[in-house]
Amino acid sequence: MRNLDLMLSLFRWSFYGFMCIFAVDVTVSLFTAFGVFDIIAWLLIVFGGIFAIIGALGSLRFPDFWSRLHAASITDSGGVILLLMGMGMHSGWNLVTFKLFLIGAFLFITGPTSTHAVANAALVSGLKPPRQLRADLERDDD
Amino acid sequence: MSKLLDLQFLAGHAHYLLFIVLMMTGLFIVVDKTNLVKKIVGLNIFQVSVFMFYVSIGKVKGGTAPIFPMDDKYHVDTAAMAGQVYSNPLPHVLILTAIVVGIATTSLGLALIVRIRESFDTIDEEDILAIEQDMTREDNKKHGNAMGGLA
Amino acid sequence: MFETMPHYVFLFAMICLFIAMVLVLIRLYNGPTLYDRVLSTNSFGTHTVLFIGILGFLSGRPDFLDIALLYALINFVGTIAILKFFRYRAIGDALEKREADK
Amino acid sequence: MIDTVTNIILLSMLVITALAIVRMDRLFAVVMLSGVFSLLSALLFVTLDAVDVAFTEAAVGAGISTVLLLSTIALTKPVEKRARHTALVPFIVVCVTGAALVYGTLDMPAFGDPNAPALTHVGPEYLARTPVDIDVPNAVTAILGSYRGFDTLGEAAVVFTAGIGVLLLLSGLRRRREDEEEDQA
Repeated sequence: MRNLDLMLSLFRWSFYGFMCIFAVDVTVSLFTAFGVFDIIAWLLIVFGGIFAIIGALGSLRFPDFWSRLHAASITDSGGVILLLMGMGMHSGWNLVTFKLFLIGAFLFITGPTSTHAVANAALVSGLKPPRQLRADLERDDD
Repeated sequence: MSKLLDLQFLAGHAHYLLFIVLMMTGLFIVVDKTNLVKKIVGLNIFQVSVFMFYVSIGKVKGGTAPIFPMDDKYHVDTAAMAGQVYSNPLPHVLILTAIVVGIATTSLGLALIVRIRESFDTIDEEDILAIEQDMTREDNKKHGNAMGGLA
Repeated sequence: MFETMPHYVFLFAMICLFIAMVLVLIRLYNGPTLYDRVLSTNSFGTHTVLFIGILGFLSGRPDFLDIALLYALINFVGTIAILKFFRYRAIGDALEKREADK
Repeated sequence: MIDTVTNIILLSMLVITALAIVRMDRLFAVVMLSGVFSLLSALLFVTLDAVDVAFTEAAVGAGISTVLLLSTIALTKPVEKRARHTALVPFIVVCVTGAALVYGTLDMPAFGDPNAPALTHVGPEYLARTPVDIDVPNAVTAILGSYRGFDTLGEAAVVFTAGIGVLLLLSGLRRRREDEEEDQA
């Protein structure tokens, strides 16, 4: 039995080591085939896509309007910034980067403004925050 | 009909089928729903699907948008155009005109709806029909004898 | 294998945006309050802007980012118009006077 | 391949949005869904290489159309009434029309076929002559402004007529409403 355990752990650790070597190999070949900036750009784009999904999932699954507001802001901040930065780094310095910067600046101004407008309108119209949140807010006031 | 079972054929015509489904959804809204604002929305859906059908005729496989590259002196660079395939720009032009005309007719229809609501106090087609029938009956009662019992 | 790597990256981002758009659409359809719907419309517009950018890079002609810029603008204007409508029940000043009289 | 899959997914999302519009009876939500519908259709125009059309559709469909519909709802009632008739007859009408249209598309060339009749006569001519004649990078602008300038003139006439019609229909609205309120008071 002990021999079997030993063999299994040996097998497992050799598997881990092999995976590590494979990962290092892939990384090195990626870095030799492409520049550092390309790889950073791809990472940014991939993470931007993941952030977009997280934001959408949150705005679908969260229980009430105020927490959905919070989830939607993840797409507006993380998703937009990461994706636009990734696309800009991928294209290099040219007119496209300038346009991307313009889009980013515009979304940076209008995104929070429109989210604030939605939240303000909801609060004014009488959509109350949930009880726990309200209790926290009142405690902060004291 | 056996053509529809051919996979190759279906892949080439799937766009058209979906355009038709979309168009029929718009038509269903126009025919079935009684609210006039919703009818206008249905009309818009119908219209947009026709536009998409028309634009899809001008699409060439492997082509790009008909915007030519420019050289340093801001003239069209005919040398760089050589190997490039461009989609047909003519449907785009016609549809551009059609979209603007479409929004004009939509706004006219919405203005008509506002007036209808002012006169009948409802924007539901069946209610308007009932009110009009009542009005006709009233007219018959008032002027029926004067018209010789014909009206 | 790595020659088409940017292609796969953009494809991944596009699929992510597709899924996110579908989720936001579901929230738009069955959002209980109107503000949920406004929020998801706004969010959908942001996704559309990003999607056009990705699409341009994927098809190899990233010159069409002007459209994305226009979308961002229209999205903002639309959201503000809708909220102004909820606030005052009218876009122009046609009914504000009547509302104020009541 | 990717183009086709993207198109099909976008079209399916459009169909889903349209079906949601059919089922929804709150008109605010219908207006917002129609705004999303035109955003999606503009995306589809981008993938169909019609960049200028996408531009116009986004500005007109998602911007002006939404505002017009909202202001109409502000002047009328926001909730749709349930229809009293059955949906069977409209459904049959729609199915028959759809079947006829599908029968019509069977003879069409496949999507994107470069040998299609629509792509072999006038379009290549325009594409070849635009750089020489007009020297504008955007072929759509060149055709719209120059080769087919009278079309644009006719469009302007139509829009002018529609504007006059809207003004005539809505001109006395506030005056009449004030008269009504005075009568009631």
